[in-house]
Formats: sequence, structure tokens, C-alpha cells
Amino acid sequence: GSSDKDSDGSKGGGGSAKADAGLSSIVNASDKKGGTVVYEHSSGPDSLDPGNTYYGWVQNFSRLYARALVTFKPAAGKEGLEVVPDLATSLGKASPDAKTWTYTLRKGVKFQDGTEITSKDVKYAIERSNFAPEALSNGPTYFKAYLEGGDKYKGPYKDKSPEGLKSIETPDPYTITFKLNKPFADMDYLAAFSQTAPVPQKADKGAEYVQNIVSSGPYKFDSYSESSGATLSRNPEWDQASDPIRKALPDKIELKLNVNATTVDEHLLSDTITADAAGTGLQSKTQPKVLVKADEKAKTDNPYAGALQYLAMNVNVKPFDNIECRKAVQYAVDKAGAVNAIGGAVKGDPASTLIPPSVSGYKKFDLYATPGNKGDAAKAKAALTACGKPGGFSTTLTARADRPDEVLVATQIQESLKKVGINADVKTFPADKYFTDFAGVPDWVHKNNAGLMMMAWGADWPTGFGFLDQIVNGSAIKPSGGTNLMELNDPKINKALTDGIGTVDPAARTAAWGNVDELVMQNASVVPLFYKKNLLYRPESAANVTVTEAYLGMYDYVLMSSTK
Amino acid sequence: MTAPIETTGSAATAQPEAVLEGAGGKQIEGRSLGRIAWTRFKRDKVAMAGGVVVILLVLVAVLSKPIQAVFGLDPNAFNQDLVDPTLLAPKGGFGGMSWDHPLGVEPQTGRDILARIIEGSWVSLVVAAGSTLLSVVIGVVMGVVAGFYGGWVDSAISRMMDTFLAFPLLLFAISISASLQGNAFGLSGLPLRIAVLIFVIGFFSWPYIGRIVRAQTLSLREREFVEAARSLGARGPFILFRELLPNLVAPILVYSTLLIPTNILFEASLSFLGVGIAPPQASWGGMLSTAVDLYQVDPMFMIIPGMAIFITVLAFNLLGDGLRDALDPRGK
Amino acid sequence: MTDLSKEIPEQGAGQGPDGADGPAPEPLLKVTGLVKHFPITKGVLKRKVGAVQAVDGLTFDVRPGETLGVVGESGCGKSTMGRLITRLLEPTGGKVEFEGRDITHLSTGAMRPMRRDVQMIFQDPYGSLNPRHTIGGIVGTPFKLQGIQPEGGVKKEVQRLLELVGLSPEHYNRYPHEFSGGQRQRIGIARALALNPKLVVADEPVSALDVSIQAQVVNLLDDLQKELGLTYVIIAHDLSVIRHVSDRIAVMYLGKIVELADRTSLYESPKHPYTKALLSAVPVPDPSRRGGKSDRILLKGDVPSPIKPPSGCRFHTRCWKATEVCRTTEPPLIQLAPGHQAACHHPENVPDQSAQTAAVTGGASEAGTTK
Amino acid sequence: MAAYIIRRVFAAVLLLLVVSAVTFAIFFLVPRLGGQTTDSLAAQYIGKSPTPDAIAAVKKNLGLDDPVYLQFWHFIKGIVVGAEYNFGPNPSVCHVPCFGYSFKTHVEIWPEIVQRIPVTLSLAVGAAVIWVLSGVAIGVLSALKRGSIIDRLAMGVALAGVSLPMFFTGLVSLALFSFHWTIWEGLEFVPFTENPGQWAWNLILPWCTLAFLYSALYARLTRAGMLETMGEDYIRTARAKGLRESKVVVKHGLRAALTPLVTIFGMDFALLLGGAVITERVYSFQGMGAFAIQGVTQSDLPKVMGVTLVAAFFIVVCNLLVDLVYAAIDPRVRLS
Amino acid sequence: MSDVQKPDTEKATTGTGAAAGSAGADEKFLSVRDLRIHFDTDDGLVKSVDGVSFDLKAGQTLGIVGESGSGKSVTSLGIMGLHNSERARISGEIWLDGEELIGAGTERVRKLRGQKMAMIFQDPLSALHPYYSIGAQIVEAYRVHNAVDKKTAKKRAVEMLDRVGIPEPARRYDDYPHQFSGGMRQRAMIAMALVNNPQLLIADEPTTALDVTVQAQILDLIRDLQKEFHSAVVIITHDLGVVAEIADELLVMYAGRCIERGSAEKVFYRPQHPYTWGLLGSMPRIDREQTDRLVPVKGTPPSLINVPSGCAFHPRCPYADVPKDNITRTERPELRQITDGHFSACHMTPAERERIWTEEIAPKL
Ligand SMILES: Nc1ncnc2c1ncn2[C@@H]1O[C@H](COP(=O)(O)OP(=O)(O)OP(=O)(O)O)[C@@H](O)[C@H]1O
Ligand SMILES: Nc1ncnc2c1ncn2[C@@H]1O[C@H](COP(=O)(O)OP(=O)(O)OP(=O)(O)O)[C@@H](O)[C@H]1O
Ligand SMILES: [Mg+2]
Ligand SMILES: [Mg+2]
Repeated sequence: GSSDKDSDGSKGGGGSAKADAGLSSIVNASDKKGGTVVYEHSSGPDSLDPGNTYYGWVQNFSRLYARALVTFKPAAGKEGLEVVPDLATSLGKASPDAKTWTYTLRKGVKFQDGTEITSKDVKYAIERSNFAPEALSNGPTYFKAYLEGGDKYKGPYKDKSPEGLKSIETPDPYTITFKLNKPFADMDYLAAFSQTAPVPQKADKGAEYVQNIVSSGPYKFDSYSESSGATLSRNPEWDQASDPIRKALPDKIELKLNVNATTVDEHLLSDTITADAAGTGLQSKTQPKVLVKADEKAKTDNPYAGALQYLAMNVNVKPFDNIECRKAVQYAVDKAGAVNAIGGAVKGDPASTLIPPSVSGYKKFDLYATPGNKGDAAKAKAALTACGKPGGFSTTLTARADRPDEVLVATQIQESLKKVGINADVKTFPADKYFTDFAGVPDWVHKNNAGLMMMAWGADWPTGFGFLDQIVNGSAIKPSGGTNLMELNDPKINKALTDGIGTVDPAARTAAWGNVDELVMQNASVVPLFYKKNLLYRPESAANVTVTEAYLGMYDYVLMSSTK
Repeated sequence: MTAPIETTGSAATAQPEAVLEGAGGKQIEGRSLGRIAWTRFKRDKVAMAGGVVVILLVLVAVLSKPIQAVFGLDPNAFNQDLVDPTLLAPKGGFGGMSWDHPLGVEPQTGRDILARIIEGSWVSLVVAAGSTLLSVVIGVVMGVVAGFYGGWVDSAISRMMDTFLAFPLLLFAISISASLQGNAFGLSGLPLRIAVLIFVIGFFSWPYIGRIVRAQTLSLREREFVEAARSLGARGPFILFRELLPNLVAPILVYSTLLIPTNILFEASLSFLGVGIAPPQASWGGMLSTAVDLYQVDPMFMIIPGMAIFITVLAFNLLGDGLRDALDPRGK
Repeated sequence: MTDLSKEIPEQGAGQGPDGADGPAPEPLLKVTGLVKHFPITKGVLKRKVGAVQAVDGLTFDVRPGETLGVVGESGCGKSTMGRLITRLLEPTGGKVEFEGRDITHLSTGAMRPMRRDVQMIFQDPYGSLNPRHTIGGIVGTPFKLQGIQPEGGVKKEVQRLLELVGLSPEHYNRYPHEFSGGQRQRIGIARALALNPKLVVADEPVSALDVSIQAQVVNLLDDLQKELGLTYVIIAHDLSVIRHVSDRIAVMYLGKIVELADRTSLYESPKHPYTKALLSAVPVPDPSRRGGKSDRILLKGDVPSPIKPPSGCRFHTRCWKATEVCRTTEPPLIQLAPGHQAACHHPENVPDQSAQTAAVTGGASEAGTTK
Repeated sequence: MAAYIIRRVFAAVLLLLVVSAVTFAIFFLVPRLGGQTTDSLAAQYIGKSPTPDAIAAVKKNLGLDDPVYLQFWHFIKGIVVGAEYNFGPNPSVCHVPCFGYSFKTHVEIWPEIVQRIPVTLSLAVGAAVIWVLSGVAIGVLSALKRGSIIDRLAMGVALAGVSLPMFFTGLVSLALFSFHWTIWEGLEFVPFTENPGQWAWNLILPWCTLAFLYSALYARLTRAGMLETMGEDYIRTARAKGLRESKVVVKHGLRAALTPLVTIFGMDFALLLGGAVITERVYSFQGMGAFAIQGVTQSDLPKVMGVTLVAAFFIVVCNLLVDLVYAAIDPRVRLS
Repeated sequence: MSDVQKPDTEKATTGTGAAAGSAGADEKFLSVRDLRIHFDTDDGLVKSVDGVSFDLKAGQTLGIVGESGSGKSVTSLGIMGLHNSERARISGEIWLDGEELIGAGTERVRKLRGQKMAMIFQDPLSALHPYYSIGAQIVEAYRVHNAVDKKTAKKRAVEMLDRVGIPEPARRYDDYPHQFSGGMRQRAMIAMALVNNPQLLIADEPTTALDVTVQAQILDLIRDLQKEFHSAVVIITHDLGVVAEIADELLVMYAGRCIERGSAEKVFYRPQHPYTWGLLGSMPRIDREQTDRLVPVKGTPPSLINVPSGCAFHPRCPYADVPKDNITRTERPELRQITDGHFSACHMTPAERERIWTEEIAPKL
């Protein structure tokens, strides 16, 4: 665990947990059935359709009504990063080349309408979620990328052939086999996506399926509205016997959407709701309220969010084509100041690597250490001189306008760069077009001299590959919508990634990621700023509370129950 | 005998001969209506106060860069040592007020609030004045043309104004300024934000003044001095610019001064909704919307930009009210 | 400024027994069958649903140096007539000739030079001066508009004009609101005279003024006529004023001239019943006349709407002499005595014009009573 | 009168068409001004890594490449006969009246709006009642006691009211009454049909926030109007009849003074019906304004467009009503 | 200037003493004593009415003439108690039927308004409420002072409309002011004023907005009604013709003061004030032979804030120099009785005036 904090002395015993107790244990553990768990969210999900979502919290939440082949273990601490079978009887069985993966489904698991779930339903779910972008555009498309012939298949809505995607085979109702186009050892993580939760073809209405989701889990939808939210109640067809990981304690789950963020926090503090569905923690303004009072602070957990805030330097924009200039920035940046600007230690830890500590593959090292992480002007100036720009230079720093913290950090960086003579002009752009129209478009970046770009990244699944592949692999450079903002296309790095993911041995695989991380840092094109942290709050009535690192450091919603 | 001008004049100098005799014929230079209005305005203490504040504000806005340079203020300089990182709040009471930072510092970043208020003043005023100017220019041109030419021109313009008035202004403003982020019109960054705000606020509110001007023009057009000019062979433009426009100056002036505060609030609202001026540029609305998130942490931070907006808007309103009273031919 | 000494008004012109056939001097202004209808429109499409028949067939002329007075009740079309002859309005029909030249449909541009010769004095001394301009600016406007550079400069000329109308040249830089009604009217007159016009049309030049001031302006108009040889068309509703200033008088009723005669003839023996009623209704500042008002004719009701004027003789709805023929046939304006025209089937002081016997019909009850 | 109404209704329908056309054109144009191509528009709807095929399919499906008038025509047609889009296994139907269809979240706009109308309506109606009553009362009082302490005080407060940003007052009152003193906790919208008492109770704060600004405005307007009408000749006539002053003020003065307010009220109320954007945002009420903002943050144009059109519809309808009310109260309008 | 002097007041009262002093209230239906109405404005104190006194018997008509702004309307509104008590400073006495009004409470005056005294205004269009039907407005006036049901009131209103000569009164009852012509509006105003049979009718320029033919109708109507109800009538106008037609008594105002008062015959035939001469001289007359030139009053009316010292008329008076010692410029002339019931305020001796009138003025008229 990362509970390296000084646990605050809330001595009041009586079973009340200490701060960060949720990081390593299940707080307020209980087996009592009943009660209503109420979640609130300040906006809304991309979709509650398990096949149409990319949001971490929906992946977490959807497990209440959608059972994927495998899932992360609802457990405290590092255990939570473990993948365990859910709908399948065991984890995936890989061929030696890690290109064929087979799962066996449990027998007798039923949809809410009583029909039994078969491998066809799982296959269909994957087909619809990955191959029908016009209808279901939100989710990740790893299956499309890794399955053989994935680039050809038109999706179940257009391709009405009975066999569908040929690289997913369903030889019998309980077996499903995936044929990949290249070795891929992280397959179980893909199978843990809610996309593998079964969807009965006859109930599928494409995007409108979200209005009538057919549950395979312990809860089913009573009502759903995009604006106000959803109410879930027990699914009578769900059978505890078929489900080793869920206890399904609450009678009812309520999800309220579009609640003012301030109100969400107030509700948490006043114990009117069980959790903030987003799982990103309290807002800045609420933070002092809970931190100054010992008894309030005891109710907080402060986990890593599995995400890194970093500064990308585009190696094709002058003068960042020169590694010395990149190093100058590495030294000049005041990471401690950046952390402080967004709310101090509870919001993040100064970072020196790409992979955050909560992601498997994390290796601790710091190539550009500065005293107190506050930057080192002397070293920066030296690097500048080495770069041939002793007087500094001017560049542009982009950030996402609707992310206030990011803008704040950008301005803070602007200030620290100014001290060594680098003038960065902060320009902000709307988040939804940041990658498609601006920072993710190399042409635009080159033309606008956007040498510095703010970026934050969380892993799609908590392994080094899941974290790194999309941001440092040369294949992630795209004419538009790219996420490799550095335009890093280092054959060494690319190869290390490919080799790593082809390694079936977990330990060796995990070790590979740390090396990739180091390679990237040697290139100096990424300034890791801080590992993001969430300041979570456990209301009095919340029971079975524990942080799951697998889902970006939010509470585990499968476990969570309420005494109310 | 109820011509409005007469009552105004009767009070002051409607009896020139009597005055001439009384004053021994020394006063020959005429007193224009503007002068009379000014005399009247000067007597209105509240409006004068508003006017003085407005002038100060405009000076601060115009000279914001020099002021910052002279006093060494930097609206974007972080002073993180002055802020408690976890509590976010400035160290010390009263929002971190000190000699170095008379209005305190921003929570989280420790930026100097005075500097940001000064920096924000020009943004607020530029947007408000620019959009006011835009809507006044369009409104006056359209209103005058409609009122003066009448007929189908009037019908067309009036319909157009109806149509514009049927647009939900705020929704339009929000969605347009949200759509035009990044770059457009060959602009990007702050200039684009300002241009978009000016356009959005100004372009959709011209019918309000357009209607007023049209009505005024319509009534002025019926006045005999227009007929008189025409009987001397004056053409449209002459009548428009020489005869009508001078008489429209007063209502336009009053309306403009009253429109500016509305637009200041509009800009602040848009910034509050996150589609206005983008940070890190300081703007009052933006400051307020950040402050709103932190009011429990540091109430001063909310109060100061709130007060800045309030005082500015109030001053403009007072000035506008005073001008209206002073320029109203009916007097008091 | 050189042709000031044109023609001295011939005193006799108005009173002379000259008919249309007499060897009269060429009329300065000749109006034939002048018509002005204002369309009434409705809706977005500006559908025409009717017309205000403000002026409906006027024929008269104005001779050089004379003063033609025009009287009539409110809304009978006097101002419209004034605007038509100054071409501020485009006539719907008929013809306006000035000095023999047809100006009926001249464009604004072509009218421009003519404007020097025809000028206007307005009713409302408060509304006819732009409050934002100085007196100098107002009186100097004609020069500016006509592109004339008087010798000695505009300012000097303006000051001369101010003096001419009895104002101090020092008032040059003052604003209209600093003047009283009478003074403002003088400013308006100065402006009208700036271009040395031949014809001045004055629309109710004194009705907005106080009695004591009225006289000042009336006298001024009088003096200027003598001095500059002006020709006036003076519109007014005050019969006393009209009598005082005019040589000939046209009486209008609902867009038509019902009687046109020289002053003495009209006041002494009005031919049209309307004129008669009008004259008898004028209050006389003589308390002794209060008792014996036997000759007072009290008309009933108001002037009908010019949108739907009565058929036949337009006065028949209020006329105590009306007969069937009045209802159906419009009486022409004909000469009943030398220099005295009237449009009536049953004129006063003259043999009946209608062949039909004056059978008083039911119209009498709604018409009028003689007291 | 009937003819007048028919004419006005006809004009209103026409106006609505024009408004929607212009709105449509603007929403068509603005993204293009912002540098977006139909490709990038289409790309928004198809996930992270759109293939050219998919883009072409979306463009075809949504008719993004069609000229603007054709798109507008489809939109208008949708309102009357509904629309269909081919995304999933079976076509997504947008039922009549189809005020657009969100391609991002795949919902029909109209039912969403209908769902939110009660929220906005409750907000607007309640606030309107408060501000009209209080604003007019204060305005009349001020006008009658012109120059007195009451007048000065009321006008001072009114001036402050119009000078304070609404979100500021809203947030401050939320902070004070809901969070600090917890008089209103868990402020959320309760439908009137569910619990009228709770409905009203929960709306008090938003109502007052909204009403504060408007009643300040209306107090000023009423005062000005009253001062003007009370100087009219017919007021003198009413007094000359020997009427009681209260009757002179209310029956003769107020009636005339309020007439111009009807127009302004119609406009203000209509604009609110289109979404009390800021209030809804501050109090997180799911009204039309919040829906529009949601559309804006999600770059989901159909939502914004739908709300805008419905709002325009309210404005046009309110204007129509204002005209009719005007005709009813001012006999001079009726017959000319 | 301090012309609110005690002596002045007394003189004015004693001046009329012969006429008013001994007479009982029964004879003088309306009696105004030294009425002063001043307004505080931004520009100074406007002395709109500055010491006006007159009496009026029931059944009699008083005409008030004078230039625009001379205080005629202010006087009449003062009698009706229609000035805003906060903005106007009113002093003096107004006796109506033996009751003093200025000292009386506002409620009392309100009860008298519309019942005992009624008023007709100059511009009937703006004086009628545009939103209420003619009938409703008359009914309202009736029901303020008579506790009757609507039906009775309506009957009364229709009756009054009929009485003032509006054709088809029952149908026109529901019409709105803008549907009436000018003359009809004025008739409606009169109907409204007379609906309670007031004993005092004040008509402020009742015919100025009307055409001659309609003016004649209205004057006729007022005269007939007066005869019928035996009420006292105050008629304000600047048209001497109208006054001559209808008034028994005449009061000429100048700059807020009464400068001549007397019976109509006396004022018309033997006017005693240069201003009255000016008035008569400046109007063209239809009943006389045409004169070449009118004799205007020179100059312009004075400001009421800076009323010229002494005789307010002196800057415009051609005879200002006739009395010696510059007395016209320094001392204010009092209203003095010349012959029985004929008063005038001029420093010239009556003999002198008589001479100027007969020798210089009369021949020119
Ligand atoms: N521009 C116009 N449009 C429509 N109708 C008009 C217009 N000008 C005048 N009228 C109408 O024409 C008729 C005659 O108007 P005009 O002004 O000529 O009358 P007038 O005799 O001058 O009346 P007054 O004595 O009141 O000035 C009136 O009924 C008037 O309403
Ligand atoms: N409420 C007021 N406040 C200030 N001055 C006033 C007020 N009412 C009237 N006056 C002034 O009093 C003077 C006399 O006004 P009044 O209306 O009595 O004149 P009038 O003789 O009726 O004139 P007219 O013939 O124009 O009606 C004017 O100078 C006017 O400006
Ligand atoms: Mg006219
Ligand atoms: Mg008056």
C-alpha cells in the first residue's frame, strides 16, 4: 500500500477507522444485508452501458449489474489489483505464444429475464462494443486492435452473418476463445473490461440499450434517466452461488447525476449519501474542512489515482529537438510548487517516473532530481547553455481550458520556467478538442510552436503496458487524436513494449515496464509532475469501504454497502 | 404650451430678453442643452460620485499595464510561500492582506489579488465597452435607418429585431462562445476570447437599442425641423446626420452607460459558466468563479472581485441614472 | 440678393374684380385638381385597405404679391395642401405649376433649385427648430444646403436676417431653447427668408403663440411682405387672423375648397353655408354681442372622417339647407360673383344653383339649427 | 379581435420559423468558424480512433455534408413526422415532435426537454410571482413617497440588486442558508405533483435569488412608470372627481404604469422559461438551462439547439400573449 | 425680493373689502383671498400665483384671461385643492359656500371635489383615462359621491351623455376616449364634471383644442347647463372672444398677479391697465373694420422666478415712464378700485389712464 502518510491521531476508538484506513483494509466491514447505497455524481457517465463506456467509475459501478468474464478482486490494498474470474470459471488460458486465449463460462448464470447466459452473449457484447463506433463510440477498442481480422469486421449491426467476428470462437455455450493478431499477455485485463459483460442480442438497441440494460449481476435497473440518474434494485435471477466475488449486501442502489459538485461534498460530509460516484475525491474547497479537524480527517483516504500529470515536450518542435533543452526544462520545473498549486500533498506526490506507484510495473528512480523537487535553476541554466540557448527561449505551453487544475499547474510551470529564461505562453483549449484538433495533431503542434503540452494520463488497466503503450509508443502518433504528445518514436522503446507484452511470465513482464519507463525518462521528453491522488471521504453510514487501486483509486462499489 | 424644451428652458433662461436686461447684456454665448445638462448633472452628487468612480476605473483599466509596471505588480506571479498548500488558504488572516499585497493573495497560488483585479479591470471594461459599442453602433444604424426611411425598410428591420429578440441570448452566448474556443477568425488565445465575447454579447443585444433609437427617430422625424430641412432641399443623409443624430446623442449616451454594467455582468456570468475569459488571464468573472469554489477557504477572495464588479456596475448605473435625469428634457 | 426690388405688391390685386378670364398677371402658383390620398395599409404585406382623402381636388392660383389665406376646421387638409405646394409631399393627382413650370412630380434633386423660391414657415415654433443647433446654424442652413455663398459671408448674412426679423444679431450663437415662442417664430421666419423666396407658405404661423405675441408676428409678416414683395399662402384656423392678413381667402372643408373669394366679399357676403356658419361661430370680443346672437348658426356634430367622406356635397351631413341633390351630386366650385367662387347647390345671397327645389329632407334634424 | 388573434398567431408561427432557421444557420456556421470540418464533426461521434469509413458512414447517416438548407429541412420535417437514424441493430427512432437527437448520448431531445420543463417552469413561475408582487409594491411605494427615506432606501437596495451578479447572490445564499445554517439541506427539485409543500419549500431559495435581481429591476421600472403616469392629466382628472388617493393610485395610476411592464415581463419570463441557466446551475436543478449547459460542455449540439429552439418558442409565444394581453388592457391597441 | 409682505396682503383684502367684506357667504359662493401658490424648484422659487383675490356669486361666470404661464391654471387647480401639498406652498384663503378650503383637511376637500366643485380640462384626450370606457369614467365620478348601484349609476351616466348632446348615448357609453372626436370628448368631460350637479364649475381652457364650430357648441352647452343648475362657473382662457361671449366678471392675470378685475363690460369697454390694452390691441377682430396694423405688446412674458421688480409689467409697458419717480420699477402697484366693482393695479392715475384709453388706444381698436 501507499499508506506512507502519518496516520493522524484520531484516538477516538470505538471502531472508528483512522485516516487512510481504506487503503489497506476494509473499513466498517459488515455482512449485514439491506440498506440503500446512494451515489452522487457532479455530471454524468459517458454511458452506463457496459459496452459503451470508458470511464473508470462506470467500469467499477457496472459490476453491480454486468458481469464481465473476469474482474478485479473486491479486496483491500494491493489485492485489489488482482484479476479474478467472474463470469468465467478461471482466468484466461493462453496459448504459449500468447495469441490464443480461452475462457470457460460458469453454468446456470442468468440474465434478469431468466435466460441463461452463453458464450454467444459475451461474443456479441464484445462485437457491439468494439465494432459499432457509430452507435457505441465511447468504449476502448482494444479488442478491435488485437483480435485477428478486427480491422475488417464491420460490426454486428452491419455484418449480419451468423458467425460474426471469426476470431472470437464459441464452440459451445460455455467456451469462448479469442484469436489475437499478435502476442498479448495482458489479455485478462482486457477481459476485465465491462465490454465482456454479456448482452442478449435480442435486447440490444444499439446506443439506446442504455435505457434498458439487461442485468447479469445482482442488481437490475428500476429506472434510468440521463439527467437525474438511476435506481437499481435486487435482480431475483442473480444467484449468489454462481458469484464468488459479490456479496450484494444493499437492497437498493441509487445513482444521482448532475448534482452540483459542492452539493455532493456537502452531502458526503453530512452523511446523506454513501459515496461520490466519480471517486475523484473532495473538491479543493472542501479539503480544508476535513483536514483541519482530526475526527473528520480520520474519515478520509488519500490513495493514488493511478494517473500521472506530466509535461510533454515535443521532440520535433525547436528547440526541444535538442535533449539539453529538454533537460533544462526537467531541471527548471518546480514540481513541489505544482503540487502545492492544486492543493498540496493530498492532491499528489511529486513524480519522477511515468508509471505511478499504484500501477504494476512501477520502478522508483529519479533521473533529474532536484532539491526538494523544487527545481534547480543552476542545472537548468547549465543545460540551456549546453543546448546553445544560454539566454533562454520562447515557446508555447498548451493546457485544457476546462480543467482548472491543469491550467493552474501550467501557469505555475510558466512561472518557474520564466526564472531560467524560458518564456512559455500559456494557451488553453477545450478538452474535448485537445487531442483531435490541437495537442494531438502534430501538424498543428509544429505550426504553432507548441513545444510544451500539459497532459495527464491514467492507465486503462493497471499495468505498465496499459499505462505506457498509448503515450510513448510510436504507433500512438496519429495525424489527429494522438496521445503520444512528445512524438516519441524511439525504436528501442517501441520494441521493449512489444517484447514486454509478448512475455507470458507475469514477473518478467512487470519488470519490463520499469525499464521502458527509464528509457523514456532518459529521453527527457516527459517531465513527470506528480502522481495524482484523491482525497476520498467515508461518510459514517458507508460500510465495507475500501479503495481499489485497479479503478483509479476510488472505493470499490462491489463491496460498498450502507447502514442506512 | 407644453413643449418639453420649454419647461427646461423656462427654468433656466427661457426669457433671454429678461436675462439680457438683468445681466446687463453680458451673457451672449449660448448655453447648449449639453451645457445645461452638465450643470444639472453637477448638482447630482450621487451621479457625480458614480462618474468619478467610472473615470477612475477607466483610468485604471487603460493604464493597467503601466500601473503594474510602476508598482511592480505581477498578476501571474506565484507566491506559494504565502499559502498553506493543503488548506489552500493564504497564511495569516484577511486573505493574506499585507503591505506587499494590500488586497491579499489568491488561495492556492498566492497570486496578488490587487494585481489581478487591476489586470482584470481592462478585460472587463474592454469586453463591456466593446460589446456595448458594437450593439450601439449596429442598433443606432439599424434604428435610425428603420425609423427614418420607414416603409418596407422599417418593416424589414423591425422584423429582424423581433427575430433577434426571440433568441435566447444567454443560451446563444454560452454555446457560441463555447464553440469558438481554440482558434477562429485567425485569432487564438485571449484576443479570440475577447473578440468572441464582444461579438456574442454585442451582436445579439443590438435590437434593444435599435428599438429605442427607432422609436426616437420616428418621433423626431415627425418634428417640424426635419420638415424644415427638407423644405430647404436637404437630402436624406443631411437630415439623418445633421438634424436627427444630434438629437439622438442623449438617449444613446444614456442607454450606453446603462448597457455597460449589464454587459460587465454578462461577461462575468459567462466567465462564471466557464465559457468566458480563459485562465490564466485574470478577469473579474473568472476570479469570482474560482473564488466561489473556495469561499469557505478564503471568503475575502470572493468578496474582492465581487465588490469590484459590484462597485463598477453600481458606478455605471449611478452615472447612467444621473445622465438620464440630466438629459431628460422633462427635467425633474 | 439683387432681385429684391421685384414687384411691389399690387394692393388692388386681391380686391380687383378679376375673374379667371380677366387680364390678371400670370399667377405665381397655379394649382389644378390637386389630390392627395394617404393609403391606409394593414399587416406585414402592407395591404391597402383604404385611403385618407386628405386633399381631394383643389384648384386655385396665387398671384404675385398677394396673400392667400386658407381656413378650415382641423383635419380638413390645410397642412397637406401646404406641403403639396411646397412639394414636401408627392401629389396623388393634379398639377402644381410654379411660375408656369410644372413641378408636380419633380424629383428631390430637381426640386432643389426651386426650393429657393418657395419657402415655408411652420406652426410649432418649438418643434421647427432643431434644439441641438445654434440660431446661426439654423438660419445658415439654407445657404449650406443650396450651396450659396452670400457676399460678406454666411455669418454676416445670417445676422442681417436676424436683424430683419427683429432679433439681435448677437443671438447668433444661442440655442433655440433660450428663446420665447415669438422669438423662435422669428427665427423660423428668418430661415424661410434666407434664400430670398418668391412664395412663402406659412402653416399656422401664429396659432401656437400667445395673443400678445401673435400680433408681433402678424405685423412682422406684414412688414416683410411690404419690404420684400413676398407672396404668402397663410394657413390658419383663426378667422380673425386670416381676415387680417389675407387678400383672398380659401375656405376648406374635408379636403375641398368650398369657397374662394377676396376678403371683403367673403366676410361680408359668404356664399357657402359652411363659411357662414364658420363666421358666425367666431367668438367676438365684445360683451354686448352676447345677448343678441340671433345670427349664430350652430352646426351639429363634427367634421366627418376623410377616410369615408360623405357622398355628394361633403358638407351635407351638417348643413341645414341640405337636400337630396346635395347627397348625390357634388357641387362644382363655380364663380357666383366676380372674384367669388363657391361650391354649393344652395348658396346664400345668390339664387339657388340646383334645379331641384329646396325640399328640406330628414337631413335637417341631424344637420343644424339656426338660433 | 378574432382576426387580430389569428393574424398575430400567424405572424408568431412565421417568426418561429425564421428564428429556427437563423438559429440553425448559426449553429451550422459557428463550428465551421471555429475551424471544424464535417469530418471532425462526424469524428466526435465515433470514439477514439475513427476510421475514414466510419466517418463517411456517420456523415451520410447524419447528412452532415448536406447543404445547410437541406439539413434545416430535415430538422423541420423531423418535428412534424419524426426522424430515423441508423446506428444500431434497428434504426433509432426520433419520435414526433423530433426536436433533434443527441448522437453523443443517443437520446431524443424532446422527451428530455419535456422532463425538464416542470423544473424550469416551477422556478420561473414562482420567482415571477415573487418579483412582480414585491417589485411593483416597492416601486409604487417609492414613487408615492418620492424623495423620502423609504424611497431612497428602496432604490438603493434596488440599485444594489441590479448591480450584483446573480450567481454571486445565489452562491452566497446557498452557502449561508444551505451549508452554513442548514435551513435548506439537500436542496433538490421535488415535483409539484409529488409533494406540493416540499416543492415550494425547496424552491424558496432559488426563487428568492432569481426574484432579488428582477424585483430590483421591476421596482425601478415601476417607480419610473408611476412617476410618469402620476403626472398625467388623467390622474388629475381622477383626483378632480374626488376619488380617494388610494383608488387614484391603484386604479388609474398603476394600471397605466404597469402596461409597459407587461412587455418587459413577457420578455423576461420567456427568457427564464428557456432556462434559468445560472440559477439552475447554482442550485443544480435539472432544468432546461442545465440541459443546455450540459450540451455545451459535452459539445452536444442537438441538445443546445433543442433547448434554444424551445426557448425561442417560449419567447415567441410569450410575445404573442403579451400582444394579446396588451390588446385586452389597452383599448387603443385593440382597434387600430 | 420680499414681496410676501403683510401690508400687501391687507391691502389686497381691503381693496376688495367694499365688494366682499360685508357680504354674507350666501351671496359670494366662491371667494378667494390673497391666494399665493409658490413652487420650490431646482432653479428657485416659482411664484406662480402671487396674491390673487376674487369673488363669484352663484349663477355667475368669471373669466380669467392672461398670457401663457401667468398662473391661470395654477389658480384653478389651487381652488380644487389639486396641488401636491409637498411641492406647492399655498397660502391665503379660499371660501367655498362658507367653508374655508386651504385650512380644511385633505379628506374634506376631496369630498367636495367632484361634488360641489368640478373641473373641465383643456385637453380632453389626455385628461380622460385611455384604458377605461367613457361610461365607466362617468359612473366612477358619480359613485364616488353617491352610494348607488352600478345600474343606477349607468342610467345616470347615459342620461348625462344624452344631456351634453352625444348622439346614441347608450351605445357610445362603452366607447373609449380615443374613439370619440375632440368635441365629443370635451362633452364627455363636461358630462363627467356635471354628473354630481356641482355648484362650482371650473373650466380650464375648455375649447382651446377645438375648432370654432365645435367651440361654439361647447360654449353654448356650458351656458345652458349653467342656467339649468344655477352654478358658478370659472372659465379660463386666453381668447378674449370666448370670455366676452360667456363671462359676467373678468379677471386679467399677469405674472401670477391679478392686474385688472371687473365686470366684462367694464373691462372690455373701459379697460384700466396697459396690459389689458395690449391684449385688446393685439388681437385682430372680426367684428370691426380692418385695421392696418395690430398693436402688439412688445417684449416677452417675464420669468416667474425673477419677476421684475415693482410693476411686473413695466419692462413691456409703453407707459412705464408716465408715473413719476420711477415708481413703476420699484414699487408694486396694488389692486385699486376704480369704479364700483372694477379694480386695476397700475401706478398711473385713473384720470391719466382714462385719457390714454380714450385718446390713444380706443381709436386704434
Ligand atoms: N402622413 C399622413 N398619413 C396619413 N394621413 C395623413 C397624413 N398627413 C395628414 N393625414 C390626414 O389627412 C387629413 C388632413 O390633414 P392635415 O394635416 O392636412 O389637416 P389640417 O387641416 O392641417 O388640420 P389641422 O388644423 O389640425 O392642422 C387628416 O385627417 C390627417 O389625419
Ligand atoms: N408644479 C409646478 N412646479 C413648478 N412650477 C409650476 C408648477 N405648475 C405650474 N408651474 C409654473 O407656474 C406658472 C404658471 O403656470 P400655469 O399653468 O398656471 O399657467 P397658465 O396661465 O395656465 O398658462 P397656459 O395658458 O399656458 O395654460 C408657469 O410658469 C409654470 O411653469
Ligand atoms: Mg395643420
Ligand atoms: Mg393653463
